[in-house]
Amino acid sequence: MAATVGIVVFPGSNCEHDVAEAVTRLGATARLVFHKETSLAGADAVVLPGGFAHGDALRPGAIARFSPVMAAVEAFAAEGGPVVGICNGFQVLCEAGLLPGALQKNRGLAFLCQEVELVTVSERSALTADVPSGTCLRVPINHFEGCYTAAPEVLAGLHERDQVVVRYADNPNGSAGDIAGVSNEAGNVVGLMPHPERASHELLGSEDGNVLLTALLKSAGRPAAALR
Amino acid sequence: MPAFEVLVEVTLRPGIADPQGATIERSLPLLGVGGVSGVRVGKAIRLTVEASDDDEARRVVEDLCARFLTNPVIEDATVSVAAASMR
Amino acid sequence: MPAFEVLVEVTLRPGIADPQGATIERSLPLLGVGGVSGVRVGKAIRLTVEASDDDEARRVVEDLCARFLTNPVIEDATVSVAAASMR
Amino acid sequence: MTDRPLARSLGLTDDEVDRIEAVLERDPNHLELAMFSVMWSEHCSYKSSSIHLGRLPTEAPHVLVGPGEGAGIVDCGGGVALAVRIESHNHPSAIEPYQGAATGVGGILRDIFSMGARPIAVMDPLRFGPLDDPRSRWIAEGVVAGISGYGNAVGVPTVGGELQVDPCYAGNPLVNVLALGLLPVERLVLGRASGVGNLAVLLGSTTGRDGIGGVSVLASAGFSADEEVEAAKRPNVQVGDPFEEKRLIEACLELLERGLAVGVQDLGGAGLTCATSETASKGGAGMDVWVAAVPQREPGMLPVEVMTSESQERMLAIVTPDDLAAVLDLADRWDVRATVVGEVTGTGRLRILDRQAGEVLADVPAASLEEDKPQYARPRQPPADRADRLADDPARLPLPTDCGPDLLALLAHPSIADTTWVHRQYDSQLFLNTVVAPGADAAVLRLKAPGVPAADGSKGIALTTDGNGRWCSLDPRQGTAMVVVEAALNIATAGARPLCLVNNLNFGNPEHPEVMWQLSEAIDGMAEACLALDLPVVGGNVSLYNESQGRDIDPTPIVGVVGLIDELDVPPPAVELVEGGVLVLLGGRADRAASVAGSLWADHLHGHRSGQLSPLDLARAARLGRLLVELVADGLVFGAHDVSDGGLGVCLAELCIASGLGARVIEVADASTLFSEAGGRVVVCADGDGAAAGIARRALAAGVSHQILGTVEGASLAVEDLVSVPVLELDAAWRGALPSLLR
Ligand SMILES: Nc1ncnc2c1ncn2[C@@H]1O[C@H](COP(=O)(O)OP(=O)(O)O)[C@@H](O)[C@H]1O
Ligand SMILES: [Mg+2]
Repeated sequence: MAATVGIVVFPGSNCEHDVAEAVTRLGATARLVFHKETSLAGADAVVLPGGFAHGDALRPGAIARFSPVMAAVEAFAAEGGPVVGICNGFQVLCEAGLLPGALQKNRGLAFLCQEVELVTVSERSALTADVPSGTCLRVPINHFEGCYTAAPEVLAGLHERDQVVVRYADNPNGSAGDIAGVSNEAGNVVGLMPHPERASHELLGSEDGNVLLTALLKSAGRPAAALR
Repeated sequence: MPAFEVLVEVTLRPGIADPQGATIERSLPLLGVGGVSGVRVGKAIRLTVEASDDDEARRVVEDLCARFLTNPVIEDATVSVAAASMR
Repeated sequence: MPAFEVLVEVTLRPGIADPQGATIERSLPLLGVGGVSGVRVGKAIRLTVEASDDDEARRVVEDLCARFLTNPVIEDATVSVAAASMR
Repeated sequence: MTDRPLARSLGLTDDEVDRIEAVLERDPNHLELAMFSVMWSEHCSYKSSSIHLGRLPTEAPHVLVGPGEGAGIVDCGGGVALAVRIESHNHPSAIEPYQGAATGVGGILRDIFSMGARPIAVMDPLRFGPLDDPRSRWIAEGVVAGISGYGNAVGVPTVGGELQVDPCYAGNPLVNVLALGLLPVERLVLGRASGVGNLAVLLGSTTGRDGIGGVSVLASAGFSADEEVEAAKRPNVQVGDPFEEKRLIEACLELLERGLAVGVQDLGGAGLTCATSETASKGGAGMDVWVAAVPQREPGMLPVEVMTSESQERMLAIVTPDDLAAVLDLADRWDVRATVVGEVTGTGRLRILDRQAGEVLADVPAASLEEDKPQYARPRQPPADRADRLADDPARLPLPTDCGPDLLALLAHPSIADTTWVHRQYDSQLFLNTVVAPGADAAVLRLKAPGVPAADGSKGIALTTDGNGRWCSLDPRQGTAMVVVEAALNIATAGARPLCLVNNLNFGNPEHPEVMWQLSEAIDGMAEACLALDLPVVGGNVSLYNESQGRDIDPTPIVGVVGLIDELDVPPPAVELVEGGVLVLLGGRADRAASVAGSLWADHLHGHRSGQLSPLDLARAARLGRLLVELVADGLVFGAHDVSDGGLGVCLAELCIASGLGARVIEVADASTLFSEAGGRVVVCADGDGAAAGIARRALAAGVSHQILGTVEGASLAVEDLVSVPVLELDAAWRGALPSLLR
């Protein structure tokens, strides 16, 4: 059975169709879930896509975390279901407290749309399960507020508990510890600033994002314990 | 119910880098401005709150700050209840 | 020379739309918050100025506001000289 | 008696007031005067240009909608059509660069989705004053940030543009924006109000005092030196809200997809007045508008303010009473405000009432605002110094023996230098369509969009914008033709067949006869080139009064050209060289001396802006375009770049820089030829001698002059007797320029 990926659409989200296209190409079924819904209706994995939910008013993710659908996302995550926040989705997950840390403005104070080189760190997160650590991937970033920030003790804990999922080979935005993506302790909730769906077709210059999306589809429906 | 004008100043917590402040500070010499330092950029949010008194207005806004107006990982807030006006 | 702590509140001029404030205001019911209106978002810039007295500190910062910190076409700035401390 | 001083303060001339009195057969009141003043403003009425625009060719079998609607629409085959339009936001951007540019993006997107098309790409041709001037820098940084801030957040990728710097734009920058969208052919809707009793539903933002009279006061007059006059214009600044616009896009597209609207019209310049009168008159109907029903941002707004406000992010939908409930529901789902503000009548009159069935505040024939507008055949006259300028040939300029330093200086000129600083601030990738991102001659996109059934998975489109005020100031007619040729060749190097052209005519004060002459010449040059190149003009915009302190800008027509790629299975050739490659110049020869008249070299390094442009052969350019498409389709081209600003020297340098490879070039006649900007030429890279010879044979057969220039080798660009510079040095000059100027 093909995995069903629920893609949450907040007002202002804009990468939902792109994620749907990329996972469909990998054999999954994509289902858009509107932010006013209260159920994920059978999704095996959930993606919070990029964009500007609620216009990023106040702070990216600050309003979206109060959307009706977020209770369902939290429950799904609590049961161990794979949840991935990409870019703005990462910001929403941090604001919602499902992931540690916060995302500040890029150190250069400019929006950055460019390809970066990522290095996978953890081998057990929903997005990197079975991907050998140290794998290099070329994937685009596209954000203004992607500078990962957390208190020193939180950062130390992330490294200790294998919660750093991907890091930048050449830090573009000032993120602490070159962190591009983190997971929760269980590894089933992952957030990352780069956009794997934008590296999903040879015409787009890189297909490396498919490595991550394929791992996500494999994690879909797996019991959470398997991620540990 | 009376309405209170409230100002919330959201600042970055001490120790959190402030690239905007740093950028402004770096450009000052170019503008021929000396003697200015410690530039920090935060938000000034103004709102009107209906409440029975100052204290309640402050409580409502402080609660809003904790839940919403700040991200406690990086920000602090100072609330000042500026003035009351009858509606 | 004494140093003065200065707070600059940058606000949108009256009549200029504030989409961010409006979006925040519209979202409040989602948080279960009522009785809050007139949300406007501006900047709070803090800086330390060396000057011989308050007045000079204020003058320096007001000049900075006009030339650099605001675009007077859409923004107003309110300068408050908060405190003096000896260096 | 009509209040003439009031009319004048609204920008109406006495003759125009006479005309209004004749149309109404009585004196207009204040509200009516204000409505006419915005509709008859230069910006909305094209009163100075429309008698000339008719000379542009606009027809072709695949053109579904030509100029005159929100956007031009062309058929791409397979049930998919493309909507394209270009607009300027020059004057607002000079006053508040961020918001001026942001609202420029917002405005043009509404033109696209009002026709039922999903916007999928934006391009931003920009012109600023020298960036070492703090004010120009402030404008440039603010404009780019505004495009980034709005475009990214609204969810439409910005896939290209231009950045050109010249002192003539210091007081009056140009901020043009092109937008492109896709739609299923059967969803095509036009902004029309028909069906008596249908309702006018205002969607989106509230109406505030922002931008009142923006088109008449701001966009239809130049900048004066008078501080007070300028200060009075300031309250007109509008603030964009991309989040509101994003919701409007989704709501309007769903509305049209579900067939719930009879017509949809954006509210742009002249606000409600324009939207209501245009929908009514195009639908052959009338309309009643109820002012009090319009949601207002501020208390105490006057009817005249409500009717002329240019508050952003608003649309007008014409809806049958039966569909109203469904429309309100749909709007609610997207958190879009929707309010019935009037109804379609059979009277042919646009009536403004204070409320439904209330007092009539204005009553004008709906069509009169558009159809009775003044048309001016303004005097035209070539500049007095024209003959002298043509005679002042740059051949007398000293030519360097070593062209290396000049080449480096040109590469570091902001009009040529690497624009990564600009376009990496733009989301250029959304929708997974961008096969060639900003940085190449043309952007290349896959032809697909959410909600638009893919006609055929492998089709693609190429698009580009081009303009060159320097060429056009020497010779507006040929300069404009050269610009069209450059744009057409840019898409041809991507293997795309020409589909259509849109243009934005940025000129100075039309009350100056020289400016009208430039405009008229430019239109003729564009018409000639479009005819030769098979490019129907499907839309455009005219921006006049680009002047500051009495000085007009150089004539700067900007064109956007869109082409179709039949099979986009592999990325088209980039600005690139391949190891072992051989360089072929197509469309001209470099072993014969060519003039530097109009070149950036003459201007930037010698302050020389005179002489006669090298002749342009339009028929040959058309043959070259067709040849390129064939060569690319046959897989013979491994890299390509057109010869433009900075001439062959810069073209070769950019090819070397992009690939990190050197080249050895022989037989370039002299320094003048190296920097000549003679039009209609492209350098291609073949993957070996044999392939290059093959290309040369095909060029000969196609009647395209050509020359094998040399080979890809070494780590320097070496042009025999003229240049020898390490590629790393070229690279540093080109890449370092903008980051050292801009923040
Ligand atoms: N303002 C801009 N926005 C986005 N892309 C830009 C901008 N300016 C230049 N570019 C990109 O940089 C590249 C070079 O631009 P330009 O030198 O004007 O090209 P050309 O002269 O070959 O048409 C193009 O791909 C263009 O799209
Ligand atoms: Mg080009």
